[in-house]
Amino acid sequence: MKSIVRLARGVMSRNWRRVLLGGLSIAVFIGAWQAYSWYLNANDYGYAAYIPYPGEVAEAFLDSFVTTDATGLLMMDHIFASLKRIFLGFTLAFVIALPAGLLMGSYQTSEGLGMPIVEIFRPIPPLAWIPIFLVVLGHLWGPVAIVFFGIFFPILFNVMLGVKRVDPILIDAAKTLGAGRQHIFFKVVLPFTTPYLMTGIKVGLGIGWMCIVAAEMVGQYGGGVGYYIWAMNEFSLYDYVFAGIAVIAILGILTTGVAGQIERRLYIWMGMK
Amino acid sequence: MKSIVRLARGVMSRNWRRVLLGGLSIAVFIGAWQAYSWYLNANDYGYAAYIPYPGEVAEAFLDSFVTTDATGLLMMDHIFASLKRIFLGFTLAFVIALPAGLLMGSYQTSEGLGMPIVEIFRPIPPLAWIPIFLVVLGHLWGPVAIVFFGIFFPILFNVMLGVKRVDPILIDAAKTLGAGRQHIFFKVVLPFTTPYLMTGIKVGLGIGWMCIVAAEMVGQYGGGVGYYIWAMNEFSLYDYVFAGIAVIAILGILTTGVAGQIERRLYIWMGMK
Amino acid sequence: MDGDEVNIRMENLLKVFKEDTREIVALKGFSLDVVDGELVCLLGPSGCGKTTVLRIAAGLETKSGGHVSVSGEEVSGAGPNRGVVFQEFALFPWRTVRKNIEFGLEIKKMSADEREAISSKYIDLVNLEGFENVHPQKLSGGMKQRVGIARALANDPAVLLMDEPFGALDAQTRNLMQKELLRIWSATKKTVLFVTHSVDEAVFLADRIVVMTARPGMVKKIISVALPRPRERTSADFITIRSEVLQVLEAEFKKTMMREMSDGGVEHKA
Amino acid sequence: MDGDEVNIRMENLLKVFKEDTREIVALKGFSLDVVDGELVCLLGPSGCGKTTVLRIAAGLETKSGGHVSVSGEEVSGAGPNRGVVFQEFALFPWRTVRKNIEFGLEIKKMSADEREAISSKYIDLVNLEGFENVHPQKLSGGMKQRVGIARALANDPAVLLMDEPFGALDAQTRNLMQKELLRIWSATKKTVLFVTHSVDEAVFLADRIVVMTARPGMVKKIISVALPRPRERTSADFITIRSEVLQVLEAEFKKTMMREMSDGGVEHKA
Amino acid sequence: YVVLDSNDGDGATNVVYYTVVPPASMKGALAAGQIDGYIAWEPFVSDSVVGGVGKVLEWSEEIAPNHPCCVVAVHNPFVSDQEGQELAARFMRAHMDATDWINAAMADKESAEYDLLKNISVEFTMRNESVVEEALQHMQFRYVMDDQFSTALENFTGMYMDIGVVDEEKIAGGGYENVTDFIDHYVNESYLGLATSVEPSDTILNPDSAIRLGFLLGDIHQLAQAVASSTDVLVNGKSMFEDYGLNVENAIGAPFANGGAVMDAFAGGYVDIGYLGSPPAILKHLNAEIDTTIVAQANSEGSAIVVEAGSGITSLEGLAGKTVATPGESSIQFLLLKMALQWEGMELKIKT
Ligand SMILES: Nc1ncnc2c1ncn2[C@@H]1O[C@H](COP(=O)(O)OP(=O)(O)OP(=O)(O)O)[C@@H](O)[C@H]1O
Ligand SMILES: Nc1ncnc2c1ncn2[C@@H]1O[C@H](COP(=O)(O)OP(=O)(O)OP(=O)(O)O)[C@@H](O)[C@H]1O
Ligand SMILES: [Mg+2]
Ligand SMILES: [Mg+2]
Repeated sequence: MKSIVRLARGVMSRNWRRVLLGGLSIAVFIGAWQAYSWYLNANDYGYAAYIPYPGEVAEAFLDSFVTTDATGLLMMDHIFASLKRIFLGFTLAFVIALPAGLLMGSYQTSEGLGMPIVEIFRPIPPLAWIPIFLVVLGHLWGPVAIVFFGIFFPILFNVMLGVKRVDPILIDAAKTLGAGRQHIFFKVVLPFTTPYLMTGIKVGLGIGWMCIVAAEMVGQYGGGVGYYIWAMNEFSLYDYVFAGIAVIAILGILTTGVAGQIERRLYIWMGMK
Repeated sequence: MKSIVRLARGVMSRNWRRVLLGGLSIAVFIGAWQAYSWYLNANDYGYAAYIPYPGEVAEAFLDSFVTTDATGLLMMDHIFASLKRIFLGFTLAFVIALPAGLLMGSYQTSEGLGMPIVEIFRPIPPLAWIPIFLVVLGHLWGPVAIVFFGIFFPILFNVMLGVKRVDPILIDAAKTLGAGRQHIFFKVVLPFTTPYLMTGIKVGLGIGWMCIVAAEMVGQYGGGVGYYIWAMNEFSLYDYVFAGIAVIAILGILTTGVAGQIERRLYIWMGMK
Repeated sequence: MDGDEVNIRMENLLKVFKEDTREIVALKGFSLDVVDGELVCLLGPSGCGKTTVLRIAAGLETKSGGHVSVSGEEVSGAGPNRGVVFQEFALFPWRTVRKNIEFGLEIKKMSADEREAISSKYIDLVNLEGFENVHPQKLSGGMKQRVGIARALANDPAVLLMDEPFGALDAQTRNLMQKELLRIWSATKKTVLFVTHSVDEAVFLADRIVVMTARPGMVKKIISVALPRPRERTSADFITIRSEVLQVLEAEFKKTMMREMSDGGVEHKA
Repeated sequence: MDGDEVNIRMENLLKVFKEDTREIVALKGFSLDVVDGELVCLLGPSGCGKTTVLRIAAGLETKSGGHVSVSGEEVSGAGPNRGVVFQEFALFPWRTVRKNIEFGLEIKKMSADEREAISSKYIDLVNLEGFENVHPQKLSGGMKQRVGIARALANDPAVLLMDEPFGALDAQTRNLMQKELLRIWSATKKTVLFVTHSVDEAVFLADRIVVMTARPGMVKKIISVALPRPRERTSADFITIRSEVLQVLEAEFKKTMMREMSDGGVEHKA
Repeated sequence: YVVLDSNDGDGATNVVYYTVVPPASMKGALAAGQIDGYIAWEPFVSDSVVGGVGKVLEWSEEIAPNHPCCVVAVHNPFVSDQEGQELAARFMRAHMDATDWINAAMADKESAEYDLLKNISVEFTMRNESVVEEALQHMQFRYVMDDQFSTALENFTGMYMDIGVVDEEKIAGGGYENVTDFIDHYVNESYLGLATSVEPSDTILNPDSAIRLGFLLGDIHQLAQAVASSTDVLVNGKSMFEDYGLNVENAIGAPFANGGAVMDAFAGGYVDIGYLGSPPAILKHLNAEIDTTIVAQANSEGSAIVVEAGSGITSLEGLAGKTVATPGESSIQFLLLKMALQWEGMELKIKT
């Protein structure tokens, strides 16, 4: 009993400490922001409007969810538009990169054939394709293709890495237990590669977010949070620009959070945590 | 003697194989491209001009280095403009992220204070800042700041990770050899973290490239390869758009190549390879 | 033992590894017969080819010359009639204890019920009741190797090939596992070829101890251990045999040392 | 040996680890004196607190009660007058052999020339000539531990604390290193406290063998090894002492086993 | 710093440096001192003037009186059949009515129509009333395409040929004898003609396939489109488009960022009729062979060079060595700035 109390106290104090430090740091951050806005306004800087007060941003944030904007959409519509693109791009990347990575990791011939193409496309920032994809692939598949290019390579490379790192002794063990090529592939290589795949997915989703925002800012595909930021900037509604940025930050946190959760569950299920 | 001949033959045949496969795959790629362009043109697609022939792109590529474009610049000028931004952004990110990562990796208090701020900014795609930075930071520091945000987090997180992974037994060993806090920091923690730092730099440079191209495309600024692509697209000179994309691909390969070389040298020097 | 049937027959094995320009002759003229139900220990200096012998018998490594047959069949590739236990345990980390043990049975397309019956039997045999649904990461080294043994046995192989299976365990756990192995062996009556570095272990376990020469490996001497089991490490007979083996080994060890010194002193990477 | 000066004095040591809610009493009433120039081996079942004793003496771990002094000074924190050799070698991978050995000297702000003179001396002592500029990764386990020993000695400490320094080495290398240690010890005349799992090793090396009880660790029995060096593992005297130690240890080992079984059988993670 | 801003300090007396900045950011960049001036269209000019940040150095009518600016273009495949032509004619009629209505409202600033015009403008541009009122003063809303219009377009084409983004081959490749011939073909007044006979209709001609309309975000030059879409202008509660039996909707992607984006949308096949600047309409048609025709003018004039309100710059010479932001080389504003400077014997160079 006594020790439980002590434990509870220990955990509490550790959490308290973290909450306190976190709160302090966020308070300082918001305070600094408020002060900077105030300073710009008080001294009549012509660009004071570009740094709205935190309070204004909070208001704009809430408003964007209940009032339609100049494009006739609610924030939720923009969010769904962006999510749809991410989802399609991710699915496409996953469906192609996973088998490609497994193949290129397993066979030197596939690697020899695939790598030159990969090496041509990989260093090209996906956004460079915007002008072309917008027209050739259209307003749905254009941005999806850009997201695809952002997510594809991290998944591909991580899966390849995973396949190459498969502990040869595990393959030996499987062989001595009677496993053939197919068994080895499905029962050893694939499970071994899963954590690498998850890493690829996490990295890829981060880049995917970056791509979709930029794609929506540069090309106009109809809605999307990136488009929202661009449009609000065109209208000089900077509190709404910041609200859009906040929405992206929150969505980014949620996406990687969900990926992290899935990863954790998977690891627990696979006995790796 | 005999075995040397055999070895040479083995190496040759392996390299030959790779060259052959690589050549084959690139030939197929260029063939497919050529066929696609031809197909679009032959069938009078409205966007046939957006997919120029490989030969046209090659011509435009060469031309861009010797003939000034509509902006009065040569490709080299654009390359230097982009490199300058990458360089400044990278330097800034490095100079801030390295000590911040060391600090936040070493002390729970710094981590508790720093992480909330980091977690606010990290999920925001750097490009979302363009409308704000363009005004508040201007045409030099605006894009530099965007590159900074792209490079900062990979370095920060890798350095933090490195510091946390320092093998405690190495610190114990250092202590028993008379090392104090400072010695441990400079002679154990710092060298231990170096490979992690290098990983952060490599990842960061990749994202940095992506950011600068996008920043130059969205924010425009004047000069830079991303800007070049944007401008050529505005002019509908798609062979030059592709030439710009090719330049970026080559620069990307070079940048990561150089980073990889530095890493390899460093590892050899540190006895890790 | 002479009247018994030979189970593992290795004749005049040759194994040459090609490494860039160098050719390493790992085995040359290695011959050994292991009789049905026998427990033979393979001892020899580091790098003499013990692992290579085992891997060739397992079918995990091709031979450059000679013959190997197990239960009368020429070995060509790995197969479930030879169970292998690895020093590194080689458990599938994403599978539970039970699922590891059932791996070979899954490949045989056995029904879930049959699999469970068999795996339960071997879980009992190696004393892992209660750990069926635990993943390897949660187990101690000794427990991991029990899983390794159970997994190899579950396929009901004719022979067990064990490559320093207790090498990664601490001294006490090692002693315990030796006793466990003998118990399991006497319960299953498998033919066992057991590689070890430890003279003590060999004398404690083996019907016969095969001491190999330094590279290229061949049989230097075969010492029969006629002691009744369970054996006492402190008994006089035990110590006599131990000393005999040590002396044979010492000579080969010195050869290895000399060569390594002349090779530039770098042994192999740790 | 009674007349000699005591170098390491441990009196009534208590060590309690707090782990979440549990408190683990690792040491309780552990007392031991090690005389100047003596080589004492610490033996005991897994988890009995051997490492803890060593780490407290090294100043890497705080004690919960009792006293430790080395060369008459109360221990408070790690310091260069006690050299430590770790089972994991704990070499700095980014430093060459020479640079590893010079680590402590750099901290003393010694000039490059002086450093080189000293490191050369110890490189010779541990037979690593020619490997000065090689990084640890390129070395075999035995060579790595030679560097570990040279590094500890370079600081010219009063005592050497060694925690299973040869535990990660294979049997033959281990034997070789034991001989090397004795050679170095007799050349430097350091006081050595040496933790091991191996009875054989303890009997081969020690002036006195301290056998510890199962947790909470305290001294169960001290056995003097009065054999002349070099010792023959196959000699009758050697075997007699070995048997004596084994018996004492066996009893304690059984206690550990019992506890582990009742703990649920999970030993510790490999 | 000198090293970083390599071409900032050469202090040539006849060189003006330009950067490319999205117009929405120009006011802020000027206020923050990132640029010394800019050239943009309305309402980005009045934004600064009303906001007290900038003052107009030169209106575009001073540079090129009556210069055409935005136009209405159709995707040729859209008007390839009878129905498409009928729809385009009706659209033209709405465009003309809306333009006439705007001009009438502007003529009487006391009228209710003027108030309504202001409201529509405020909603369309998301600017406040004073900015809108100021902006409306400095452009001409017109649909007629006269000789002056054609000559100006020829002139723009010529300037693009001068800087090398359009070459002779493209003109010849399009089957045109010369630039004049090209503009003659590219500009088609016939829909304006057809429009005169269009009558209001009670039934929607294209109920199932709306005309997909492209236009720029908040561009007050394209106000006619906003007026024709508004249901507040006519007394019958219909919009002008509806009144002429048209089903018009915003194309996917609309409102667009710039004229280039509208042209890309034509190429991609998801815009039927679009409002955009004349230079991108010319450039992209020639270089990317996008199958479009200019069918009406939307406005002329309406751009200006703006400098900091408190700066001592009072003439183009005052811009020497300074940095002026433009919307990009393919914009009409860039051409206007280049023209203005050329007449002063000055040069325009990019700032890197
Ligand atoms: N794949 C390989 N390629 C090249 N040489 C090899 C290979 N595998 C083993 N060898 C060499 O063959 C010889 C025998 O190796 P093997 O692993 O069988 O020895 P071992 O007796 O098991 O040694 P240890 O006691 O260290 O396990 C060694 O010299 C080794 O370096
Ligand atoms: N940092 C720690 N936190 C909690 N418990 C610990 C810690 N370090 C050691 N212990 C516990 O203290 C006891 C003694 O540990 P110690 O490592 O000294 O044993 P040992 O005799 O060196 O064991 P081994 O032979 O396995 O090396 C063990 O039960 C161990 O679990
Ligand atoms: Mg081996
Ligand atoms: Mg220990």
